[in-house]
Amino acid sequence: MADIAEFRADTRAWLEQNCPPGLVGRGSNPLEGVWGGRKWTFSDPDRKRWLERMAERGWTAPSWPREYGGGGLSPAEAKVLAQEMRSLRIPPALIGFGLTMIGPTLLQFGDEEQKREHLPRIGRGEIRWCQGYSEPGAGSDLASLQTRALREGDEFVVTGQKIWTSYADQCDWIFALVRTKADGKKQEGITFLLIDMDSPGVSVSPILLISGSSPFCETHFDGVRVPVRNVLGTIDGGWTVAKALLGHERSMIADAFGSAGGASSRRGLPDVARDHLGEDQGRIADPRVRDRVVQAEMDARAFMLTVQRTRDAAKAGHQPGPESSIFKVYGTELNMRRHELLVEILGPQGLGWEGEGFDDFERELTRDWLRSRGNSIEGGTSEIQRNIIAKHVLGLPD
Amino acid sequence: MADIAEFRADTRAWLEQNCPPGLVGRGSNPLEGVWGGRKWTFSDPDRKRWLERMAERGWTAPSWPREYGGGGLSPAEAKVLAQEMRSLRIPPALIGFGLTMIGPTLLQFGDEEQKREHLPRIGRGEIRWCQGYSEPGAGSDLASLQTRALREGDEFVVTGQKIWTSYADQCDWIFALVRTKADGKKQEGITFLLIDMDSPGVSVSPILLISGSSPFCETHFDGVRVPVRNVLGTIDGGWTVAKALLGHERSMIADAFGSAGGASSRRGLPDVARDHLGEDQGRIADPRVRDRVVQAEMDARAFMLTVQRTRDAAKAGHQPGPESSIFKVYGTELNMRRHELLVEILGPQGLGWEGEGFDDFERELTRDWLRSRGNSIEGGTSEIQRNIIAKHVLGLPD
Amino acid sequence: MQLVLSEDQELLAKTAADFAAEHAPVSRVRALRDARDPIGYSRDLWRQMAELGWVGIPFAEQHGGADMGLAELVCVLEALGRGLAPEPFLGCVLLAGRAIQRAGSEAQQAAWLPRIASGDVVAALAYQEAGSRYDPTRIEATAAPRGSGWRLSGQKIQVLDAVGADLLVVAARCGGGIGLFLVASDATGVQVVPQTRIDHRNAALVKLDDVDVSQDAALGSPDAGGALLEEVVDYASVGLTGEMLGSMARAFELTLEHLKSREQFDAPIGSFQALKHRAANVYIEIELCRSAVMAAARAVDAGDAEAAELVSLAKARCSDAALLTANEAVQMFGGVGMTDEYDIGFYLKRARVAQQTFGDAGWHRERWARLRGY
Amino acid sequence: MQLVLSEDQELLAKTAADFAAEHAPVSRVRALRDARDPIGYSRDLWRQMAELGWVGIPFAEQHGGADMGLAELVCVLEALGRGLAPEPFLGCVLLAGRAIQRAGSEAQQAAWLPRIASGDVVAALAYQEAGSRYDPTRIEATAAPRGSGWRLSGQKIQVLDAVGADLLVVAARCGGGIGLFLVASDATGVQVVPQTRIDHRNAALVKLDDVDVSQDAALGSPDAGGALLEEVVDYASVGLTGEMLGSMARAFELTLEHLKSREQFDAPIGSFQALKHRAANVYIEIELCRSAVMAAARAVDAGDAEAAELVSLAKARCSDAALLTANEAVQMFGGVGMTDEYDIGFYLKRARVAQQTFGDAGWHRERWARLRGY
Repeated sequence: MADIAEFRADTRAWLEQNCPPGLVGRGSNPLEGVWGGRKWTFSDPDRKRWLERMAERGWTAPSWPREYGGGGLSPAEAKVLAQEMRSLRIPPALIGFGLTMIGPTLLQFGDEEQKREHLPRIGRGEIRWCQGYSEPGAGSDLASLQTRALREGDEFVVTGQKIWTSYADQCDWIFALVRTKADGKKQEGITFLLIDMDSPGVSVSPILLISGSSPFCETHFDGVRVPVRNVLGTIDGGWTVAKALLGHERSMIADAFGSAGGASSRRGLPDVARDHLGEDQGRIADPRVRDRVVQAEMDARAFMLTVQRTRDAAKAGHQPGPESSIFKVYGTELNMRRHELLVEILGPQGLGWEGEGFDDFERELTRDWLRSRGNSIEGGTSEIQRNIIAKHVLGLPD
Repeated sequence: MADIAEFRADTRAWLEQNCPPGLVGRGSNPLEGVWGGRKWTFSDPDRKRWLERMAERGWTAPSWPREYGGGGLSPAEAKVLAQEMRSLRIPPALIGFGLTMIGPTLLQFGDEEQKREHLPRIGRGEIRWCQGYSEPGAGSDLASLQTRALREGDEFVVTGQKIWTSYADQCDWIFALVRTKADGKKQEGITFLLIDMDSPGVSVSPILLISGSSPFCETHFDGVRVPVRNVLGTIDGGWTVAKALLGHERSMIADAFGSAGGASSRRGLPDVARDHLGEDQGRIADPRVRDRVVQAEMDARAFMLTVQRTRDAAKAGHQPGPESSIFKVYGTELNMRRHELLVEILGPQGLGWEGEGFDDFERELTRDWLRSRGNSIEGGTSEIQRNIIAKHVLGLPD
Repeated sequence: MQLVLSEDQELLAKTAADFAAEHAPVSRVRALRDARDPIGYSRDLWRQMAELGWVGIPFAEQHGGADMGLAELVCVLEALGRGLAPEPFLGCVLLAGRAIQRAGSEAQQAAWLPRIASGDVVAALAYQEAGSRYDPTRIEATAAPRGSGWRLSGQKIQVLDAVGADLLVVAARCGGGIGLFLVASDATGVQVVPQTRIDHRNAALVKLDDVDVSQDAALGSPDAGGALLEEVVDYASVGLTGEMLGSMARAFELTLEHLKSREQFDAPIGSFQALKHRAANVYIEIELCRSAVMAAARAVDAGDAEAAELVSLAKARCSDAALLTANEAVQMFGGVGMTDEYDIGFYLKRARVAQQTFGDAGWHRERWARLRGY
Repeated sequence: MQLVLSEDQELLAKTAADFAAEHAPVSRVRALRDARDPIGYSRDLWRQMAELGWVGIPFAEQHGGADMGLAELVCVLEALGRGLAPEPFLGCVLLAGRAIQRAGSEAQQAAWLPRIASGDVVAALAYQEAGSRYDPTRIEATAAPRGSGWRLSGQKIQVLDAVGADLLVVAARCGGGIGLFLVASDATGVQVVPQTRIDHRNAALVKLDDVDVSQDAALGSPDAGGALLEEVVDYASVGLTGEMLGSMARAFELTLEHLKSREQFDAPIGSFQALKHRAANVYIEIELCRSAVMAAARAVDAGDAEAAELVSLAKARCSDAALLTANEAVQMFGGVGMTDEYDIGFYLKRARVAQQTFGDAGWHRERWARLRGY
């Protein structure tokens, strides 16, 4: 414990000395986050400096081993670092799927060469990763994927189409599931491949969503040659790797919905309701809306307590199980309910798309609401999550 | 139209002359209804007289043919009779499963002898019928029933157990589904049998419900001998008859939930809420409860309009289809929601079982609430109704 | 009140459905949006609808109308709602036209209604303001007496079908009450600024900067427009619920088609019981909406005492059901339901706008309770 | 605040679970009911629980207690809730005992707490009245000064665990405030009339007809009991949510067993996706309840500023979730779930009573909003 106190003091001192003053107090706003990669342009030189300093110390990936560019921190130390950054409201130096999804999966399944090749570049923000899982015919039924990889000597030749590849147009590498064996059970014969998107034959086109944004792309592979050493795990054994990574994805999503996202969460529900509906003796004037605000707030509190309980249990040595599916399903559906309610609170002002008659907050909120409708679909639909809970937690029969 | 006006005048005059004055204005209260049968005792000589007069005229079953003891009225005339009885608030002379379930099914499937034997006795209230469908192992999956009937000459020998036989302890005859063929598809090999409950080997025991009432029984058949001429429809072809009868049952349930039932429906939700929660400027004082009252009231209005729309369409010659499943599922679930709300409105007074500290209305309401939980189970569960809608109305695949 | 279509109404509904299927599929709404069409609807199609007699349905025969009612309008609007047709029935016929019909002098009616019914003039009713929320009588724009006429000032928001309209009916505070005034859209001091909402339907800010109108611009008594506004908005609300009914029915059809054709886990996803039961719930809600809309239309046409309650019943139910249908549709379509490429998102956006037009579900539940006295 | 059981708490929970499984299955509740047992619980079992140290958990060691808190009480109550054990924790320990602990003089505490902790004395807190609904401070019973003491009059309803209790703590209006008074249940003018509620737990009307008590009967200042009552009811509410958590968890287990074993259409009904998804929802709700109950217990124990909010969070959630769990259980059991013969109905009845004890979900949502200032 003495060590931890010392670590806390050192960390705080280092942060105060090294974080560019312009960033202190900015807090964690995902819309301003640094995702890195070859195509990245920094909006602010402070952000660049901050990334360099943190990466140098290994603190962009604080709990990864030092030999792979991480900070080598113990869980307790990593928690202290997060606490101190939160207390100073310092933004993370780097965010993205490299840190939260493929990185942990590489640590678990990668061979020495793969870890040395990829992890340090992720930690330094040099390579931005995207996920090539879903296909037009393989959504909830991911294992029915059809993108095929034919072995030719030391290479696979990959042909097919991935969909919902997040920000693929801004990424450098993609981790993709491909079919390497056509017969047998469909979960067998899938291989987990790391693919450089600069390879000839890779093409990307953004998908326009109903909210007007394009966070996802279609990614086509037309005879793309990928070295066999880019297989993570074993050939035909990619399903195991894929599922492990989905676990990391779910916990990342739970984190996200436990805290942030969009205009709506930057202003509290009660405040928005009071502003738009007025007060009556200190209460939100419309009792119907007030009750729904209360329910949403109480649901959020209970949800956050549940996230905390799971973390406290993990710290106490209890292994987290498939019950983490509840974070995905409840967190996203709560977020959607909050957005439905916010748009209703705005009333006629909750209908703006662009131009006159609506202010920035109103327009952004309306689009956030539209965007939120996808929360219960992406990263495994709510239906799939409930199937998982029923089967793996409750033991209900197929 | 002139004929109808005349019929209306005649009917009104007859009703005014023949209905015992003590019954005029009493209205239709199912708890006071006359169910008839050998074991029936009249609470009131007026009720007996009223049944005799109506039965004599055939108006206990107004639209059945006269030769079977009915009134031989056209649909338009039957509607006029109902309207005039409603307008004078005269109670029905007779109610029960004979009139609403087995009677119409006998008219549809019975041979001449069966119709002449059973229908007049139903119309006169001499025989009370119950339904022997469900078994402990065959609830939603009715066709898996196991009560078996072995042919011996001109008789079937019936052995097995039925459950949820409504008021079987007070009934004279039972219409039952029995298995006459063990192999093949389970819907085949079922026979629809009419069984006199005075036959040796029939025994009945009431089932105590959580509400403290016992409207249902278990009925055991131990080598009961039933003449083969008591088969309704064909031997092994009872499933068709059974399904037709279920249609009559569903529409009866829809009627019931469109109108009556229990203490709660005899006093309006808004009145109960005002009494228990007080008023604030003419409004139910608790805005949360008020909103739920409004929703329940609006749901009820929309539901009744939908029942009316279906009837109006039927009158206009449109055939009602499987969409009548929505009456069963929505009507019962609405009734359950109303009871949940009523008990909550009563607050601590909504918890009484018996004895001091609760008045009659409160205790009855609490038990009505407990009883209402079965509404979405009996007569085909809500799950089965939704399956039916999905398959037969929406055409969704199995 | 008979909740069944008459033979004439069945014929009208059938004609409208055929017309809509041929001329007004949802793809047209996408095309108008992508072309950034300034008025967001087709003048040609509007004229064709006028020729078919639909635009004049509620007006008297001497004003070029068919002297029919909401029951018939709903037949047409439901058909058009299936393809989200953006033609200006709500703003021009059900709001502005209805206001002129109800409160206008014979001269005013004769001057405007025939030209509205023929499709030559498009009118709009400017009543809603930034502070109105859903109360049509919460109005701050003013009509100050000036000479024998009035001077109008104020700002109106989300005025339906105002972009490209010829005539504006403007609600303004006048003396102790609210007056309605006929204002040419090109009058001095009038500014119509298009607003882009998520459904891309025609709507505008209407800015009135010392707009002078003459004595005969007043529609009815210049301070008795409050009750009229409520009545007219009720009338339009029923029309809107008819449109919503068509939209949700169509969105549900598209969903059912998807459930039957999309396969995952080697089975059509419509075979999964959880989705089946949710689809059954959506079906039930739509059926209840249909009953409420039919009843509201007939009650308003008949001047029934329960009319206002039934309007609120229909609007509250349709608001909830349209969103439920659209939300479930997007969820059941899955990822592609979130893409602009698929049509289902258009239904979601329109459902949201419709829910927040003329009062949302909560507003109408509150009103129902008020009308019922609890 | 750590939302995890300490090793001691885990041990306590395990001991309580084993004890409850052996001595307090739900069949015992049925037997007590069918025997029309006058007090509705087992004095023997209560003494055993006292010997195990559970009855005295919250009291100081010098008063025969364990000097522990709600976190520990919840461990025990959750275990007992699984079999709906009716022993008088709520009335005797969490309400009356807690009131004496918080407001009693050293002499009063020394006189009563050790005997409560040992199981020799059962006490009950008589505060609720016909007009109280859920507000513990809406009290009309009076305590009028009389000599050096008071004369109590009024009527209390649904006083938990009052039948057969030795000591009553009575709340009555006194001067400008509310006072709490210790009254022997056999004092002149006291009448305890058993009430039979749907869960058949011990509850009674307590009628006070000019009951004279002496000066030292006042618990704390005779007009400062309002805040104390709220605090004590909050304390008991957390205990109740612990019990509810155990009850709903057990009802859900019984439901899952049924879903796995009952076959229809040649498959266990738990294989039907619609039921699976609903079971998943129940599971989620119970998990959220567990977090809220643990947080509330720890916040009250720590005197945290957020404690009252968390109590309302836990009680609102558990009220809703317990009913949801029980309603879904009855539905999934089907017809047999409606029979008295099956145990699941006991859980439904207890869920209803628990939901309407110490404030229902709506009451606690209102309170949450008030505490949060909106």
